[in-house]
Amino acid sequence: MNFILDHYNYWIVVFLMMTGFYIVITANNLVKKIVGLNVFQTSVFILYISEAKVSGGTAPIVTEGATLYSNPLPHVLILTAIVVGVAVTAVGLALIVRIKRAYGTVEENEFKKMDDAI
Amino acid sequence: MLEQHLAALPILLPLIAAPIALILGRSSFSWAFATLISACACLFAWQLLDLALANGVISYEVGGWPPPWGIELRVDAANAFVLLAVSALSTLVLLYSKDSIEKEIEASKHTLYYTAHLLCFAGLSGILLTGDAFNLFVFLEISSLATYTMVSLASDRRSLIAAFRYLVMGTIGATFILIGVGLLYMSTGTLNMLDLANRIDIAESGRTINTGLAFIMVGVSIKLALFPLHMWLPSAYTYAPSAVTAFLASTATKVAVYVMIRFIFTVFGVDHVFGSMGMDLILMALAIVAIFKCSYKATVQSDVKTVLAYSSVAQIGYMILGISLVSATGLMAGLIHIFNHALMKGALFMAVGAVFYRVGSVDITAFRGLGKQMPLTMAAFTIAGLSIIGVPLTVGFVSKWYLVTAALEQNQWIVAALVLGGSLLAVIYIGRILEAAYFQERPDSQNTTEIKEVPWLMLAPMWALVLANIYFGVDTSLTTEAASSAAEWLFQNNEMPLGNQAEAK
Amino acid sequence: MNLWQGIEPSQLISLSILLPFVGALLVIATGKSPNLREAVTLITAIVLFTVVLAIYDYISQGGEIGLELIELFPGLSISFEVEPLGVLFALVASFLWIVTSVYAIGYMRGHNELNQTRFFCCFALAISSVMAICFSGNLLTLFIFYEVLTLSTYPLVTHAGNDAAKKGGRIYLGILLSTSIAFLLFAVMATYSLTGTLDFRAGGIFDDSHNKIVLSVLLVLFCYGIGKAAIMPFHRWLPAAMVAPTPVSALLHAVAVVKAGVFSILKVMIYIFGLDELKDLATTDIMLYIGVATILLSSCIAMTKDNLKARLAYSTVSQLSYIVVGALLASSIASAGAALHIATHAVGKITLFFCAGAIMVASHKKNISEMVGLGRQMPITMAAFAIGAISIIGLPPMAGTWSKWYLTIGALEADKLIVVAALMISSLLNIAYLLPIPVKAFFNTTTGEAEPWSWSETREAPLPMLIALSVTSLCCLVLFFYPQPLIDLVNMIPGVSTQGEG
Amino acid sequence: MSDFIDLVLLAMLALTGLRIIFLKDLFAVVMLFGIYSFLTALIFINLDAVDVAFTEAAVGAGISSVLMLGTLALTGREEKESSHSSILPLIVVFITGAALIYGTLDMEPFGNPDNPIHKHVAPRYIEDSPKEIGLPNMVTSVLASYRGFDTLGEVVVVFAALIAVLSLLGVPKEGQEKAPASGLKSHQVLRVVAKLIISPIILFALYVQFHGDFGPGGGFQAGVIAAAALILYALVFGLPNAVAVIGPRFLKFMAAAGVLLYASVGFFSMYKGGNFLDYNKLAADPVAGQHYGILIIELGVGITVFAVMLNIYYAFGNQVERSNIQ
Repeated sequence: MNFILDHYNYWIVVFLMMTGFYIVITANNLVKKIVGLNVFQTSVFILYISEAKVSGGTAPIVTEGATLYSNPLPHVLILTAIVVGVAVTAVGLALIVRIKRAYGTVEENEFKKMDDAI
Repeated sequence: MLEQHLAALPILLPLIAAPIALILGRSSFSWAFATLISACACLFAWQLLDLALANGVISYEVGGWPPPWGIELRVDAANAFVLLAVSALSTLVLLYSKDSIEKEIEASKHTLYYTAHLLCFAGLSGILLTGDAFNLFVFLEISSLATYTMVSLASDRRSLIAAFRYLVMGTIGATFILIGVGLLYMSTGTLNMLDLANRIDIAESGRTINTGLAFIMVGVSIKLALFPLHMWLPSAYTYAPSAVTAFLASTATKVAVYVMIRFIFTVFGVDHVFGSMGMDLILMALAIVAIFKCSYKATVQSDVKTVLAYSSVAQIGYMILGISLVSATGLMAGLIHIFNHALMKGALFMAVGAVFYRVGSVDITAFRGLGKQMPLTMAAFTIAGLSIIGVPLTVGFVSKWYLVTAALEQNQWIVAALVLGGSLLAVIYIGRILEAAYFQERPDSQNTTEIKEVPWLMLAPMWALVLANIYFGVDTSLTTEAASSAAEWLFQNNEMPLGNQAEAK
Repeated sequence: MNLWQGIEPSQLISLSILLPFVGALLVIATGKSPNLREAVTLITAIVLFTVVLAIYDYISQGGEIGLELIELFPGLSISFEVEPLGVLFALVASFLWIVTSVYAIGYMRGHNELNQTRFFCCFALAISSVMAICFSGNLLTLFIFYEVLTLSTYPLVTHAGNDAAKKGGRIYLGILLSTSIAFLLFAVMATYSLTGTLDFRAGGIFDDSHNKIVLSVLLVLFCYGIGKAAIMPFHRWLPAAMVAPTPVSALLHAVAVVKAGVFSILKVMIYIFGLDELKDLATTDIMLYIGVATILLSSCIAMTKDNLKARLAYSTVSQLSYIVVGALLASSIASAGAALHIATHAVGKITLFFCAGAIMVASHKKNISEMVGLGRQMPITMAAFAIGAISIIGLPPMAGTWSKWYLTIGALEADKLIVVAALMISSLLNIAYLLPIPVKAFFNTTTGEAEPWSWSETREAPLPMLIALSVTSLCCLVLFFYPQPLIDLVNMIPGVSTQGEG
Repeated sequence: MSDFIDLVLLAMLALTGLRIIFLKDLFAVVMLFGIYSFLTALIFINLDAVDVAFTEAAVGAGISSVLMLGTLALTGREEKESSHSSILPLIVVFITGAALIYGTLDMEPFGNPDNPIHKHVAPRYIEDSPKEIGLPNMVTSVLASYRGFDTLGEVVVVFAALIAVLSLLGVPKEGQEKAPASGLKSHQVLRVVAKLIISPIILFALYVQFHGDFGPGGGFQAGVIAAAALILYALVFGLPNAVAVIGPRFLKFMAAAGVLLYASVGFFSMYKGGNFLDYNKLAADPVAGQHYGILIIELGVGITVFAVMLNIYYAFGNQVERSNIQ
């Protein structure tokens, strides 16, 4: 029981990740693919932040009377990763806009038919 | 002063040059600037390799913080060697781009192209030199974003789809790496690669670490287009502008191969990955399937760029095969092939780009009769093609030689035979193109008088690579020395101290 | 040869390789003026021959020449070393290059071929790589120039540029390149990983410590990897290469290229395996009988061919296997016969090809059935053809006698009666497919059937061609009466002797 | 208590994720994603990661959602039925998930202060950074100083995204005639409220920018918030009006300048004899040097992020306007 209590957080995060991953590979609509990618990445962020948590600790900002702080390093990494995520999202969406203009659709199976896929 | 910062300069120069190139605005200014910067970086890479061969490891603490608290740049023979190939290719491709890009990308986007190229180069250098697992992820994303941009710059609408697929696959790969790094960090508390290697404790948290290993390997495999995760590569290479393909084919996947080498040998340790996890067998099987499946696919394509793209996947198979042989010779063969394949594919894609420049198509039918009309381009294509096949006195032969030697050393006779068998397929797919170029007549419908040699600025870098193909095929001392000492370093790296950790404590 | 006395012997090797190479460059440079270009070719050929003679001189006095060029891999360099077998081959090739150049000038002009500069250039390159093969000091060097030879002759094979030439070229390159990469390179590297060296050594580099089964496999790989030796079933490239202009067929596909193949086999057998080791291998006999089968089968195929060049091509396939068989008999006499056969078959077969080319230029006839009665109009050509044919068959007083003699003795000594029988039958077959041609040309003028063509317009071929074919047919005679220099040379090969083992 | 909140939030996340899979209405999908981000931000707060929560809320729920909605306006909001089977993806996902679960089996208990992750590198950040850097917010210390190179990389990633979007979509031309349809002219209330609210937002951005050393915040969050202010302006008053205030060309320069400003700190410290980004060398007193360094690089981050986010919005907005006109 203790084992479950100690790990349930990670397991739910794994579930969330896989939800995002599933959306990425199955979505036919490109926008939804990008949403899936974001869900996937966001869940990974939760994994990192969960690692950083210290029970009974506080946010890693020096405060009077606090002795236990949570680990600041994963926070830093995830700050960076969030930014990377939004950058990729912006590029992906820009590509989608162009694809819509060039093909008239953003459904994968539709434009696959238009060009001979390799 | 330069000496002190030598390890950081190949990253910083292009990184800073990118925004400046954007500000410069005019196409020719930013071209000249980017080329100059890339050439400087190449020079520094050369010095770095020299230094690394003489002194072993060079450690540079960014921000003055000792590792593992700060980020460390760590240069040894292995990454300096790959960096030299990447920076040299970047310079040559930039020289080549000027005319090629004018034809394939609309004028208003030239500056953006050069900026993206510099960013990509900076990202690749960063991936190579960094000694920090998370920093690697950041640079990976820089280079990836720049790559997606460059692929999508082509005027063919299919390039958009190719770029989007590449983006989705690439991001999945990067996220996998992120997960893997997270798991490693979780069980060790550090991000520095060398520190990770020291602190990985299989007995204590083996399952977490092995999962991290698996995720990193899968993520890197997507980036390096290891069969069967290569699906993004052929379309991206086919529809990207020619100069971009030449650059990517000769650098991006190679850098990813290096990352794989780095994680296997430096972080996890060869005994664990190959010994107890048995990953050598998986890699070897995938590599061999890649060699044959993709070489075969290359023989049935009609678009020459696709042919070469599939050939790239097959050639990556050779590199991975070298790694999977678990010996210093095998690793060395892989490293040499990274360098050599960059030379061959760079020249080949440049030649194909030259054909596109004049003929406007890269279908195999467009190559008909070009042997007469574009003799220099096709001669370059021929020599580089022979190199891919592995004809003696070219670099391809050197790679194949070491690979087969390594296989025989391990008594893997069948693998050795398969390697040589794979080159027979290369004979077919290169032969088809050469035959079209030299022995088929140009269809009358096209105005043949218009097709002439490309400008010298495209020919010069192409021929520089071709000559390098021959030079390094005959005088193998530089490549052999660098690759073998790199391989030795990687095999015995565990004894190396971690930066200046001792003094810091 | 006083001409080269001042030069360091080891430089003679580089000179012999560089000369044709420089010649090739000069040919390109002088391509605009045909006279100059051909003069360059001829002069280069003559100078090369004197260089080879100088090497011969030096070697026959017991000198040793070696040259290490570049270290390609650690411990493995491109290196050259002169030994008697190589000198023999080099002498033959460089001498016949002079003759062929004379011939080619007549042929190419008489035939109004296009791209003559490319032709002469590639020709010189091919000779350059042949020289390198002759003097190669280790297997790696041999392999490298073997490939260079394949590639540099490819443009010559496809010279005509029509569909047939392309098809022929594809088969040529396909078979030679694939066998060399898949089998030969593999065998070379396996040898390296087994012994740690690739140097040619007297008595071979394998010894009893190596696994016999592995060596047996290697033997097969070497035999088939050297596709230029045209052992069945990898012989298809040779007839396919006959689409090339006749001088190419003559020098390259009767002499240089195919001989480079059998030369490599001899060299591997003598200097890598060692004749003693060879005797103990299980596959030696298998390959031997495949060689015998090749001799007989290709002779039979030759009989069915009406195209003169095709018939000669299959005859070449058959004759090459003589040499392979000679090498695989693993007896010193048979090896001597095999080495001699390189020279004697070369002069004989080149004469026949010269004649075929002369007939084609003069009368545009390619098929044997159309050559009836030709002897009247082209007596010199057909006489030379007869001499060449007799030499190939192995009848005195022609050069071919000697090599066949030693081969037969070797086979007897090795107690391989089947081989002896095969040699005899093959000689009969040779008679059957070669002799009728001159016989019909001279004597069979009244067949009764009305001939759809008339010979009234046909004259002898241009003078350069006549000179060339006279010279080579003369050689056939001369080598019968004065074989001693060649025999001496052959006897200098370690472990090989015309006197037998004792 | 905190664990319970955590569990509830995670459950809500799982539900949201599952709903996204099955919804075909993309507008709802994007909205759900916004919710997903917000819930994540809440979890982050609950896990003591305030800086990250701040960023996630601004980026995931803010910028990302806005960009997605902009894209939807161009591509349509219905996902069509897909034909390919979903068994193979399910297997792939299942295997990946199983591998991860397998990996968790050896993990240390959640939140345990003795986990190796808290033992090796982190203690120095927590114990020494207030002395070495002199800032109470350890996240800022690590972000800007210890791992300043990562952050430079992050800024370059943002810059690379700008290059990508510019090359794909281009930017609106400056000084073009005002399109009649743009903006929300009829909503007077909105216009008034917007006018009132925009300047406080910018003020708040400045506060976040410079207060990041002490509390949650920093250049990145500030940049996003400032960009949000102008995006609001563009939404209410029309894109051409916003372009007239700050033009895309100027933003391009700003983006480049931010990166260069960041890097110049590094080069200056190289000039002073230290390594790249070694702030200790910037002033006689190392701690003061750290202060200057962090201040300037945070400014660089803020400038670049603001310029890039706004410019990307311009690029998308421009596409939407063009399609509206058509």
